[in-house]
Amino acid sequence: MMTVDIAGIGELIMFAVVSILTIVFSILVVTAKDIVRAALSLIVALVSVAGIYVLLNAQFIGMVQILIYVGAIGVLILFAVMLTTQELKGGSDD
Amino acid sequence: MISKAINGAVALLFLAVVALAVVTTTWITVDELPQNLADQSNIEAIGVQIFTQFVIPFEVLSLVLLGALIGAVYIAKSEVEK
Amino acid sequence: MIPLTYYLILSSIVFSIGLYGIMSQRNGVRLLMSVELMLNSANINLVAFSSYNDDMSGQVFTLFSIALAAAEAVIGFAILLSIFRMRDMINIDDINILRW
Amino acid sequence: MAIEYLAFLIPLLPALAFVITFFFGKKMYSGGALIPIGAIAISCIISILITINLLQNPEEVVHQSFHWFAILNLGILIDPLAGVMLCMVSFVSLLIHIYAVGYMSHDPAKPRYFAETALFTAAMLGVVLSDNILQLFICWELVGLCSYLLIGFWFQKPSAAAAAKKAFLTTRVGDVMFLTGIIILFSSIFTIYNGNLPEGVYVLQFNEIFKLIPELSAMHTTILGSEVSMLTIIALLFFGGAVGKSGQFPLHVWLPDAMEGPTTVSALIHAATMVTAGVYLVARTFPMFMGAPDALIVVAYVGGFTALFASTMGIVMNDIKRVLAFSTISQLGYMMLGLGMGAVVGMEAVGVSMFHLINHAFFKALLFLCAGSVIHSVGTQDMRQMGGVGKVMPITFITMLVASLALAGFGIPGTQIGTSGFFSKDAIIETTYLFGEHTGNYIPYIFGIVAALLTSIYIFRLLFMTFTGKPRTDYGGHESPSSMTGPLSILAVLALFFGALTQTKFYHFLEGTFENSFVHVNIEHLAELGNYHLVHGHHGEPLLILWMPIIVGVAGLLISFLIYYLNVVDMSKIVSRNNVVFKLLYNRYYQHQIFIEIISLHLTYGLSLVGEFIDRKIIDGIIDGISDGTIAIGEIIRKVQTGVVQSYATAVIAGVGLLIILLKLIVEVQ
Repeated sequence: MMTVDIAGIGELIMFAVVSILTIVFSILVVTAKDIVRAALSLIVALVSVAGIYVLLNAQFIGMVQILIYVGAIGVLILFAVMLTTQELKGGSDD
Repeated sequence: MISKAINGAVALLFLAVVALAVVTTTWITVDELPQNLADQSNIEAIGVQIFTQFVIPFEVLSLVLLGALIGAVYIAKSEVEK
Repeated sequence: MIPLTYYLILSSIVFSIGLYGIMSQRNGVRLLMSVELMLNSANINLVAFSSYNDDMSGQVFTLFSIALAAAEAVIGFAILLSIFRMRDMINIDDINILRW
Repeated sequence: MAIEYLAFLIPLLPALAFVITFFFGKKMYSGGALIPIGAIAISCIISILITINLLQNPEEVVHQSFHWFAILNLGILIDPLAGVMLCMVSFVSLLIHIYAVGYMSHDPAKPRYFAETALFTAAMLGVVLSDNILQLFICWELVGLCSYLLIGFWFQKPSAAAAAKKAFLTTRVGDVMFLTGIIILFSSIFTIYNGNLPEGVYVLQFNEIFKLIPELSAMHTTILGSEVSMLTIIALLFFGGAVGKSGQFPLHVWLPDAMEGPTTVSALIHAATMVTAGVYLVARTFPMFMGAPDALIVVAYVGGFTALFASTMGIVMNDIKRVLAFSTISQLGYMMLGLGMGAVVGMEAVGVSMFHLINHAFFKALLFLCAGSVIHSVGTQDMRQMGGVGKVMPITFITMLVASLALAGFGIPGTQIGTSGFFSKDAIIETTYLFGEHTGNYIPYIFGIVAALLTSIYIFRLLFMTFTGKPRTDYGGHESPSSMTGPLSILAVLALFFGALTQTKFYHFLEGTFENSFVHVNIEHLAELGNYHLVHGHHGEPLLILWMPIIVGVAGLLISFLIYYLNVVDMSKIVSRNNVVFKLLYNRYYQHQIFIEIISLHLTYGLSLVGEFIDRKIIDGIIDGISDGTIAIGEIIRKVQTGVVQSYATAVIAGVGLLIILLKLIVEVQ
């Protein structure tokens, strides 16, 4: 049972790392002064969420998450940020 | 800044409520996460589900995506007078 | 194994962060990012329940949800872009045609 | 006879003519004048036929009624009183309409004129025909409205607009009293029935009202410490309405100003329609006055005083129409005086008074139309600029002379020779003498006889100043067209002979007004209720009294002849600004000043200021305070409504969170 425990602890550590990443970068999304940085934080947070999916034995969903969210939506957001140029110049958002 | 503090308080209130609800509820779960060694990624199972039980939502979703595509193109393309 | 509650708490934390973002942000792009966060927290919930109940349909719905999120993001950014073209800004406070 | 079934057409046809002329008159001949003329002619024929039927069978009155709503009805009642009024109104109105074709021929707003006079006639016919007090009131108000429209016909003139307003507001005072009377009457009837009104009875119908007179008379209320019969209050309030419409003393001020309208309108108002409505109202509700103690005495005094008061002012006026206006007020005073004499002669008072009303309608319409003819030709209304008009306008002069003789009441007592005014006015004066004989109170008689003297003076003054002597200005002038002289001649014939032909028949006919198939009133019994002592068989007046009116009439003629024709007295010396009496009369007893400056400016204005203060500061303050408070709170609260969806989302989330906590608490408590 020890192995199981170790595996469980490893899993727990993995979960802790991934969830802390998710939460921290999520917070960064809403608090970062620079919007580009916020967008990049969002991408990291989404990748962490993909990690959570993998932890949940849903590898396919994790893949899809990375493909669609990180690949497509992340790029879309970055484009949007660039197209609304005023924000890039202004830097701060409030 | 006051509004941000209010917003934060509201968000925390929400979190507290939801967390309390989550913690105090007894969730019925399986004992062990299923381990399909042959297919770790569950792709086949998901594929079967999508094209059998959820085929209609799937088709509807395709229409939604099409609509979103057209709508996005239309909104972004049209020259709005300033 | 990790109790389901952990995932649910994580999901609710992420959701609350997204909520806070929605409430406090004045920038349209950031608003949409917050929405993405909330959608993701919902997805976490779906997948967690799906795994812990050994039921595939939760994951299928997650797929649908991701697809819908993509669509929503596209539409949202298209609208933002349109507003930006019209007004040269995307500050939600200034888009007040709904205001009294 | 089927003609009775056409009775409803009498007011309806002129009303219809009003609509047609008003909307389509422009394209028709002479502004659509032929339509009202035709309609009124048919009304007149129907009225006359019905009245002839009534003459043969006075018991069988025409009464039609249909349900309106609840306990009210709309109905038509043609009894002898209404019958003669109908004939007079429609006939005089018809003649005035025909005359107006010539008189108004140059006016661009002819369709409006003819439409409004048609409506005026219709309203007046409606007043006469009503079988219940409410319908009468509605038509009564319509008459007031039409008078407003017609007096202000030339509304481009500020004086006309002001006169119209004055007429409307002054009569309104009376109308409010009338309405109050109706309301008190209605509530009293309600009290009598203890709130259980019988089924199928229209309580405001005249027969129902008259049936309840004993009960109404028994009800008392206390006013200023003295007990007054409810019936007296109601009757006097009705009389208040009549005072307003018929231009009796306190509310007569509108009548002279009503001259601002076209002369034909003046004729219509003064002779046929409006002012007679008040007299008619008193005559129509005469049983109520009979049953009400003191009411008839008030009527007599107001009437007598008005007769005297107005005739004194008539002496000094220079405007030909104004003289006639004061003459109208004075003659209406006679009618009221005659009605008031019901205190001694009962129903005969109605006969005498209505007889004078009819005769007056003829000769006063004639006077006005003659004056209009003169004005039409001379182009001025100021008698000082006329003189010698009789030479260029012989027909007008002759008809005017006839009318003047009728007004002054020339005739030979004891015979059937005399003008119509002689038979009616002198009858009233004789009745007042009778009143004096039986009560020892000769004041009404003195009022009547002095007013008769003054009447004679002013009317012959008018005649001499206008038609005789040399022209004082170069006015040209020509005889009026036949459409104008025709009605003049007809009216002159009537003014001359109507009285002599109908006198006794007329009295007899009208005495049966309240004893027929519709309503049966015992006047003797009512007089006991009202504390009046009726006198029967009074044909033993001294010869002097019989001759007295004609003596003062001739005296008036002689005075006028001496002063204004032979100029034995230089009027310019008397008529100076320094003569106190003249000033008093010329300024019409300063009643204008009294009304305007004292009552209006100080009393009413002061009251208005108080009212304004209360209204503006206190009532408006409360209202504004509420609204300001609401607005202020709204200003605060609307900050919440930022229009920013995020704020709403925040609120929703906070609400949901709190709600869940609340639910949790409640659930735990349970």
